[in-house]
Amino acid sequence: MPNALGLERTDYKGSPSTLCPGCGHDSISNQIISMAYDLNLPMHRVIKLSGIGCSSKTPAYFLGRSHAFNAVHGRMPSVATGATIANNDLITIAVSGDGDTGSIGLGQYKHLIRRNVPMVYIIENNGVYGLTKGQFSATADEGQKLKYYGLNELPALDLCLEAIIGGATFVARSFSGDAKQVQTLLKAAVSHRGTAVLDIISPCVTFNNAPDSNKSYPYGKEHEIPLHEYDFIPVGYVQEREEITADYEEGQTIQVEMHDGSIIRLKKLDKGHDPRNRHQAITVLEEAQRDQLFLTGLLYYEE
Amino acid sequence: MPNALGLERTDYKGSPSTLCPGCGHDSISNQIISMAYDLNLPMHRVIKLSGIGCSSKTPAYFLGRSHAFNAVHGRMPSVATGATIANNDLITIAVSGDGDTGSIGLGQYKHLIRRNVPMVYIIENNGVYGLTKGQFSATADEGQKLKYYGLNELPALDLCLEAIIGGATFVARSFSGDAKQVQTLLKAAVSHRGTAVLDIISPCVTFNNAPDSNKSYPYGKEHEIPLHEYDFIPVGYVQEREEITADYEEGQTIQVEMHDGSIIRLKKLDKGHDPRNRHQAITVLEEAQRDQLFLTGLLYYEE
Amino acid sequence: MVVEFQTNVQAHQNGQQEPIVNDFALMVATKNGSGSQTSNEVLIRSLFRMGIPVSGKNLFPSNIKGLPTWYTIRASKDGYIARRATTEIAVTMNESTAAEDIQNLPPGGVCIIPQEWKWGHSREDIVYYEIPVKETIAASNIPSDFRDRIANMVYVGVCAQLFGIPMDIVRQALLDTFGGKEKPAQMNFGVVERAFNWAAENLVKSDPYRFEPLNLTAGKILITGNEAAALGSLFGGMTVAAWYPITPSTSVIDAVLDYKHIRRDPETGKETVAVIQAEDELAAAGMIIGAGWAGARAMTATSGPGISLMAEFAGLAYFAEIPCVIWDITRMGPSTGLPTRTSQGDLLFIHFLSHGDTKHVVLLPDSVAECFEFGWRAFDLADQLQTPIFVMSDLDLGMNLWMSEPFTYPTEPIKQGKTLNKEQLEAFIAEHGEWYRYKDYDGDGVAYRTVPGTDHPRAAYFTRGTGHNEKATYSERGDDWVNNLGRLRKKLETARKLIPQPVVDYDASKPIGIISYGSNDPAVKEARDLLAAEGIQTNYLRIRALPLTQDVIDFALNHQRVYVIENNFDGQMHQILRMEIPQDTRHMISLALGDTLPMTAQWILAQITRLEQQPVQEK
Amino acid sequence: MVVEFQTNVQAHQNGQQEPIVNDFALMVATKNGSGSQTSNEVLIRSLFRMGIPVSGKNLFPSNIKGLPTWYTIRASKDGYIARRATTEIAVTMNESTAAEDIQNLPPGGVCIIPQEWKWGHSREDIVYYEIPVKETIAASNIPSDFRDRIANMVYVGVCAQLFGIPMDIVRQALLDTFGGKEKPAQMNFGVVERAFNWAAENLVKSDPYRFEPLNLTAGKILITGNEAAALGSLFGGMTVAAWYPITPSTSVIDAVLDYKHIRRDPETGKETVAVIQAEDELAAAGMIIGAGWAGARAMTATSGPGISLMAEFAGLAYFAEIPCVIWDITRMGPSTGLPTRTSQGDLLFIHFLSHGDTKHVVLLPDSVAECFEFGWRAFDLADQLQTPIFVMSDLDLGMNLWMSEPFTYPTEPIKQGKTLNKEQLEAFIAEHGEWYRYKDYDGDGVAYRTVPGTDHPRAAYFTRGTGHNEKATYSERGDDWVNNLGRLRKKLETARKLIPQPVVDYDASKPIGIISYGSNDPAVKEARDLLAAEGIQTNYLRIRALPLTQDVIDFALNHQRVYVIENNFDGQMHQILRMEIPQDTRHMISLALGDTLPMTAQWILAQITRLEQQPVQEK
Ligand SMILES: Cc1ncc(C[n+]2csc(CCOP(=O)(O)OP(=O)(O)O)c2C)c(N)n1
Ligand SMILES: Cc1ncc(C[n+]2csc(CCOP(=O)(O)OP(=O)(O)O)c2C)c(N)n1
Ligand code: SF4
Ligand code: SF4
Ligand SMILES: [Mg+2]
Ligand SMILES: [Mg+2]
Repeated sequence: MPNALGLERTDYKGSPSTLCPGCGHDSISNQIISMAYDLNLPMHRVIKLSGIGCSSKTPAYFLGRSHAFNAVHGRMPSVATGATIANNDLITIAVSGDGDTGSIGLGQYKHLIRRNVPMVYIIENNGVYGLTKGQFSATADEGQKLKYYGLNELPALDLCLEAIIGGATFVARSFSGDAKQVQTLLKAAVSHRGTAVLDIISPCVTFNNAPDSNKSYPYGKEHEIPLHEYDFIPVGYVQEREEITADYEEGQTIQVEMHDGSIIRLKKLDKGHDPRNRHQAITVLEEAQRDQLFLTGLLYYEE
Repeated sequence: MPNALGLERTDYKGSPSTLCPGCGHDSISNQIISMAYDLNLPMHRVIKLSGIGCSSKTPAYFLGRSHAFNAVHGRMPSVATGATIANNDLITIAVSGDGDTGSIGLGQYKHLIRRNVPMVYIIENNGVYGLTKGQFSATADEGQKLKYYGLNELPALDLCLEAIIGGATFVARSFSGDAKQVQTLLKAAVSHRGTAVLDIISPCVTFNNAPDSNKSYPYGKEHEIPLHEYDFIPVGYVQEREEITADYEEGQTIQVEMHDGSIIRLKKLDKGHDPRNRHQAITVLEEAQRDQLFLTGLLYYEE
Repeated sequence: MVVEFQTNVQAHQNGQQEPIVNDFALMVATKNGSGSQTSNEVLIRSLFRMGIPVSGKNLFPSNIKGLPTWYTIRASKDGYIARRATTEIAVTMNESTAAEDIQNLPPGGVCIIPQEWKWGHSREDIVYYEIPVKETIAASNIPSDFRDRIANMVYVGVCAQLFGIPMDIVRQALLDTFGGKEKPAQMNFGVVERAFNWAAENLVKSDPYRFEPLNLTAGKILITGNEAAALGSLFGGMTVAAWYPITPSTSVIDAVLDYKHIRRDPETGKETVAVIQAEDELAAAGMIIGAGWAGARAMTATSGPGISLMAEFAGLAYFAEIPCVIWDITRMGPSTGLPTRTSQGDLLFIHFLSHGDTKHVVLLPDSVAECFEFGWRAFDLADQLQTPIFVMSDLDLGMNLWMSEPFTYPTEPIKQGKTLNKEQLEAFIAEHGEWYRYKDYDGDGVAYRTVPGTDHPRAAYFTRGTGHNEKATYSERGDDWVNNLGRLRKKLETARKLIPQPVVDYDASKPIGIISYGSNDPAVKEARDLLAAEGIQTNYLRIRALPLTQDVIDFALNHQRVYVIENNFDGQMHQILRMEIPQDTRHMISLALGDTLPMTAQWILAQITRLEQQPVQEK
Repeated sequence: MVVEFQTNVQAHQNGQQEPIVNDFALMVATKNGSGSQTSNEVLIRSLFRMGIPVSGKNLFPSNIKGLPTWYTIRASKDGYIARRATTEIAVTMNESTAAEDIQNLPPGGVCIIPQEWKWGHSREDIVYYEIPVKETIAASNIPSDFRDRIANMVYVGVCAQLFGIPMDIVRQALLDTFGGKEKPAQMNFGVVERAFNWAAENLVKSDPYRFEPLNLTAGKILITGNEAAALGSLFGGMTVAAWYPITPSTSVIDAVLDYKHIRRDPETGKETVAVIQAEDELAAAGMIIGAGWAGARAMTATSGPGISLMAEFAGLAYFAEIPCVIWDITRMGPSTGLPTRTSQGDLLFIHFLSHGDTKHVVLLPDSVAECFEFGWRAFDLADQLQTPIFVMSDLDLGMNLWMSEPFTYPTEPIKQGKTLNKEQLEAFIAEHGEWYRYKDYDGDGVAYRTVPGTDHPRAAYFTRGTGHNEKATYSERGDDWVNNLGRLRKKLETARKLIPQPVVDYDASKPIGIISYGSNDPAVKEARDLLAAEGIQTNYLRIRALPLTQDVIDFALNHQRVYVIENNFDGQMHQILRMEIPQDTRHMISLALGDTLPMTAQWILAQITRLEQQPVQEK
């Protein structure tokens, strides 16, 4: 069914994804497509910018009729700033990864937020460097283990907390598998006049593989044991995976099992949370950090 | 009187300062000298590192018998990290400025803190770029005006808050003119096993000159008026200034007049504040931000 | 040098005082932070108003207050404005350097020094004038706050008296300096006059140096290269400037801030120029690349360390073919080096900036006039070539005051290059049945681009720093890669035609050629006259841009001997010339100064006469 | 190529099947993420165990799963291990590239392809073998989870049968590949054997290609250049490695992590090597500079984009004279370029890395053996010269498996250079009455340093990137600056003596010289044999380091014609040679490939034969 601009949803697609089947990033691209279609975004006024990484490849996979700029690793915020200031008629969608934003890009991320340049800034957060085959990023959980790189002894950066402290005016968190919530937040973000940060937990089905993760799921472990002694992974082998989805209610806390059997816990904010209260936003994020769970929803905004 | 190592206080000096008379940075160098002398620090085990800036010049002005490294602008944290890890027998004193740490260096600052590499990290914070003649840095107060560069419309970064959120294990703030407090905090910092952040407000007597600052002090303004019409400053002229000092009690809030008549407000933490309570530290810093005053003292630490 | 001072020396030796008029240099030694720059500017502006060709060089420390500063003012009836190694007159206001300053005076020199120092007359062969700085200030009843900052006006008055600058001229110059503000001008003038009169009553003129009115500066302007660059950029239609402060480039952006109002929208009165202070140079580069990609004319100004930090982004802009302009106001490197000393040491690095096979266009202005011209021309070239354009000025050109003909404003309309708007795109597709972002339709290596916001369903394309084919889609195919790099090379050939061509003064009869570039020009010109006086006739080619053009290579080959004169340590242009000339270049000799100071005619003269005397061998 | 395939082609054309033994190449086309690398490694290791000289090239995409990947295995009884452009045998397991893969087969070639595709026999002049991949897997009863990842073992079995690899050898190779783990090896072997037997029963061998045991690999090892570099660094006493992940350098640090246990403290058993994953390349560079300054042997490994980001720090290390080692495993640039394609495109940029007058030492290993040797030697040079040492390897050398003689471990003790400990400093001061950090006591441009922690009241000095005098105190004096840069230049002359000297094969009677470096070596050697067969005799000089040494220049001048062979687009070494040679170099021709793939003998052969036929002109 064509939208107000007479465009079909398929018109908002990009070229076929080359990411791993089941990668959370692809789900996000799909939600961007739906958002743009629903909101009747004129594609010629949209610009897509990204850094380098699997996540940063995704602008090729949505809004094929919008200009795109796949810049350099970790420094996209400055490029997006320049483009947005050059022509304030444009709608800027910036896509990055946790390595791109939290490791190499942390400085530019913080300064972008400080300038509050109008754009939707999406972090496709999987806690690893996907494209370089699974090193820890700055958002990897403390104590997490990876097959190859072993134990992560550093605390995880919370990019939402970083944003709020840094003066952000729109900060939300979601999970790639939660289509409904990602949708809603994307729509809110596009209409925000300032930098809108969306930190979306987006599992890497290939490298977030920690069979002996200290957070791993009992059942998951057991049903692996029998084959354990046989277990082998050919060099560079990537297993076909199903996308991980999660549909849950406001206020609810759920456990989502990752492909390696480890789990993450998500809690959806409810009416009780006032997103205009900066202090409250900071407080709940801190608590969530302590309880090792991810709070999802609109954490903070300022008109 | 020689200390336990048989060294006089003068042995802990460096070469004469080339900073502007009255510059807050020089007061800090003096406190570092006293601290090292009091604690009988063996100078051959101390290394001094800095970036680029007036503040970053100061390692030349204290502990002349310690190896020093005046590195590049904003990237000293990585150099200090490498040196400290190379030889964990060393006592690392890192000196930086607000531009060096908060603008160009923000990324490295945050990652240094995340790694918690053992060192005393001093920020000599004057809210401007002194050495390049007075542009705003990322810690300049929102709404502040400077003679040449006009109005600052961006929010000030609070480098203490940034540190705590980023996982710092020792965070304190002081004022360069408060010899006693700077002393005490320096001594605590040196004995901390991890990154000890000291954000010291250190007025730039030359470029923090905002005669029509929106925070300026009534009296200050008035007594300037008569000469106003004559007022001229020859290119590059720098007036001789007295160092600004401040001696006040725990719990007390004072107003300190800057040379240009503008004022800043300092509040000294008292027993009521539990520095081991991360949440409380964040909360009080937020409130202080709202009330436009600087909280001084040991804000947070973690054994 | 010998050559040059004979006259004075003789004059002195045979005691007779035949006057030396409008052809000497005066040096003021102070501590920085004392505000002496204002007094020195008053002196320069006074001479300029007297119609005497003049130039000033400020030698200041990388520090805010208390370290030695020297300001040299050269008056030259012959219109030479290059730095001169030696100055006949020293105003020594800095006790810590006085000894050395006096030592450096030539025989017959003059030393103006504060009475209160009670400085001994260590030299027989110079003239001393002791002046009462403190007294004069104390005597002139001005508010205490202002005494210190006005002290330097004393030597202005004394110099005016001794060397003949009329008081009304100084008064005018003061007003120029204080932007017409009467009150401060008045206050300062009071001190100048008092000193002037004191000198008249108390000093016996016993030196030969004199200023006399000429009319050689009529219609000319005094301006710094950085201001000229800013003005040129604004006239070039710049709408975005992103920067990070760094000496000696900061004043480029300061000037943009000062002048950007000239670009206000006539209707709305709104600002059209955005100036963003970035968090560092990586960000500044990223911002202008983003802006250039979005269709704006964007510029940044920086210096060596900033260029190093921009390396990765420079490669992106080169490979993704994004127009933008990067000014490098060079200072002395490597590393932080000497932030307040001049050099041309970034040339080689800029030309090949970034990893992989890259080669950039670099413009090399020689004067404030060319700083202005290249200011706007750089944007045209950036758009025409769809690539970052580097402009390499330096501290000497950028921060010192230079005399110049008024600037000629761009007459041609802005050259947008091959940027297709909606209609043009429509027409293009109609004609070619297609539009591929990176296809070389015209055989000049330059493809057609669109900018975001173009309301056409086929206007969009994907910009990337990764390998791509003509359609701008990602490709790992070797043939696509080679095809693309081949086109970029072709584009560089196109650049050779579009960039400013060398300025050549050639006469087949002369066996010796000089090649130079940038701010060395005044010194080279003066040196050529001095050489001619020595009977050494020279041709001269001034390179105005990289990549090198055939003319340069021909010039280098068409001489028995060629001297490549530049102000860096490694002779970087000489190396680039070697790279591009396969023939024997043993006759092409590198004269690389790189001693932290601006080039002088005396140095060139000394080098070339030496080498022309002895049989030439490889330097 | 013509040359090389005549035999096969003839063989095919006159229908007679004279066997081709141990002298052909096999290519496996799959999608990445399918795990085929393991199967290919099994094939390579099998041939290696058969004693057949073998080399493998992995052509993989910058992607994790689903894009085309090609793996070529070349067997050469003559011991040639360079890449070969054409492969006689194609195992086409990727339907999306099958058509092109088959197209690229030479006449007489072989195509092994899955039955289930029902692929038509588009070509008459090649042999098709259709194999039942799915069936074979289905038949072998293994847990469903494992079927997919084991599928590639089918073509291993078929190839073993067709080309004659004994099963027990494959079994061994499987164990090698799985690090001795019986169970997985067993499971995989089941599939291989089944495919092997199926082929015996169902395929009629109708191609001439055969592997036969030789004993040319006895005592040799198979290893990647990046592993060799890591091992070399550990043997060189590296204690700090700081890095940021980037293809193709990541596996250098991966190998450091794998092997660093060999450096455990014998007593305490504690790790002595710290590996820090930095937040980016700027930080990685800063960390090794800090570590080097503090007395550690510190290294980082990166690729093009990382080198660009390290530019400012490289200048600091150069100017402050701090030892450290930077490996650049080059990939195809400019910009992000092609992260998984090889090139030698960073050479020029590294040599002059950072603004100002800088020139760096660059080592150029040609083999895994030299990766190991330069791994430790780089640290000696860094300490001896007190400067950053760059080592430029590339993706081909770094990430592919290479056959090599076992490494010869450093016999000489570590060279600390002029680093004074407490006692030595005492003695030094006793002898000279002073110690100045940057004074050239020995006339070789290298001064004496101390490291933090030296318990001596006079050991400390101030390290800075700003101008300094011999005493390491800040100085803005021109003479101090010139003096310091003069010493650094002298140091570069000292470097010319200490760095690895070129490897030369020279015979005055031969008029043609070849100059090359790095991973081109195998292709050059093979090409020289092919050229000789064509009657073109060549000399060969392999540059092993920059700055260039006199031998190189002499070699370049002592030939009628010199070909400079390298794998970048602009002929960067050719440009550097031009810079350093003032004489006529029109006889020195640049052969720059830069087509994203490793150098081949065929390309060199084609270029040189072509150019030797036609009258030579400037390329
Ligand atoms: C300057 C630079 N350094 C390193 C790299 C290599 N690199 C490419 S992507 C990447 C990390 C990507 O991680 P993230 O941003 O989390 O994206 P993901 O792949 O996980 O979605 C790295 C280190 C690069 N491209 N450029
Ligand atoms: C890469 C680089 N960019 C810019 C500069 C110029 N620069 C020197 S110091 C400085 C700012 C210093 O400010 P701050 O750190 O606050 O120190 P302060 O002088 O105020 O004490 C700048 C921008 C530089 N040295 N290096
Ligand atoms: S590697 Fe991970 S992040 Fe990258 S595409 Fe695959 S699943 Fe996604
Ligand atoms: S400029 Fe400011 S910061 Fe620098 S020395 Fe002077 S007072 Fe201190
Ligand atoms: Mg990631
Ligand atoms: Mg500051």
